[in-house]
Amino acid sequence: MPVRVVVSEAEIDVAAMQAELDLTGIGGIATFVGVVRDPDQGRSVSHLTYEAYAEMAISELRAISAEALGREGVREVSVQHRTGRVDRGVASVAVVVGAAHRHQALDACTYVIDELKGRAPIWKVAG
Amino acid sequence: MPVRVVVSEAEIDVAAMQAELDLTGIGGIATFVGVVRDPDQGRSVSHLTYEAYAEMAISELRAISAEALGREGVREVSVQHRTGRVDRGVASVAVVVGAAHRHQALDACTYVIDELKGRAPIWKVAG
Amino acid sequence: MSHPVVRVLLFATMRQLAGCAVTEVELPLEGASVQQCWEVLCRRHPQLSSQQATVRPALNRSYVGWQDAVSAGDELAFIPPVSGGSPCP
Amino acid sequence: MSHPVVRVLLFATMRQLAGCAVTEVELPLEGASVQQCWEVLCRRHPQLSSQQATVRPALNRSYVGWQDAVSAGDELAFIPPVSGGSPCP
Repeated sequence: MPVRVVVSEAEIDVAAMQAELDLTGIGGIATFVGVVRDPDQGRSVSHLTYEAYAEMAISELRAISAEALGREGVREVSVQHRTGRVDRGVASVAVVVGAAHRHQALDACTYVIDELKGRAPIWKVAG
Repeated sequence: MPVRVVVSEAEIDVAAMQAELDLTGIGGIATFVGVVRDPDQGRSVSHLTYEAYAEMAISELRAISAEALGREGVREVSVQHRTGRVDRGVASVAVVVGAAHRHQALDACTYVIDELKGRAPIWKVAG
Repeated sequence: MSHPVVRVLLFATMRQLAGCAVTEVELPLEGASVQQCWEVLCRRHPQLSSQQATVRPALNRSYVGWQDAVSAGDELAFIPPVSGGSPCP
Repeated sequence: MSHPVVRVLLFATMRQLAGCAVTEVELPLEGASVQQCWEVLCRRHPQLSSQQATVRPALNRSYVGWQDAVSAGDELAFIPPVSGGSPCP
């Protein structure tokens, strides 16, 4: 199955996401991992808390992944986003894309994380 | 140390490369992994063999990494390339870049893999 | 005859302003617009009305327009500006 | 007095054509150019001469120009088109 989407409180295991790809015909795997940045604009950050409209977030992320799969050479897309408390230095989001060629993988990975940030109903909230 | 470069016969452990980053001030980690593609242009591929001018490849990759570190927001660069026999579906090269923001990480990762392919004295050879 | 009812989900700043995460809105008529549902919601939670310019309506988990029609049993949400992903602008 | 000598490293197609990975080249004079070293090398391995348009010279592990000067004890290489990274064009 070339698309996997998870929105959950569970820790993100990037190596497992990469290992799950079907590598048939794949020459490049691009991965983006977003981590809780500390310090941020000069201030210390202990954690962030994410809230999601989980059912819709999953549905939007599936749509975004399908759009990425429609691009030339793109074969596998896996997206995971955390909800709840995420400590500094820990991954809040990960996108893994497998494609025939390197620019296809890197460009599609950029597309998915950009669209996620624009469309997925997920919020950083106080607490 | 914000730059790590390895050119060796050893298997590439991408998770270890990511885990070694100093995450201070980092919001995004972009990773590119090149794997031996099978099938390739309709033909089955069992493995590729890489030869390197290792000392110069390390020196070029250090220079490329330093150029990437000179870009805004880029904090950490790690590059690893294998030599010798690499089986299909196995990583021959990996680039990991940590930066303050996502596009800085993704763009610098693209820069490093593109320059590596243009300048690093490493070859695919028969055998 | 009872009026048709839709479930309205409120997230993040919308939830905080309204003081609840889920509510029900009784429609003036079957096939009322998203806009009409918003107005009914704002009569009960007037503190939400200033948010209309920034929220995007979603019906049954897909973004829709303000003039789209709502049916009894639908799930409606007014999505405040999203901020998922890594903490980059 | 003996002539100055440089080590020449040959990789990939260059190694295969020359049949050796390392050789030494005796320079006509101290401060001879990379180009002159190439010519000496090609006198010993004529099958290499057709490769000049595709190789890039490297002196002591850095790319240099054909007119750069070479000194005794230098490490010289003629780098055929590289093909590292993933198997993409």
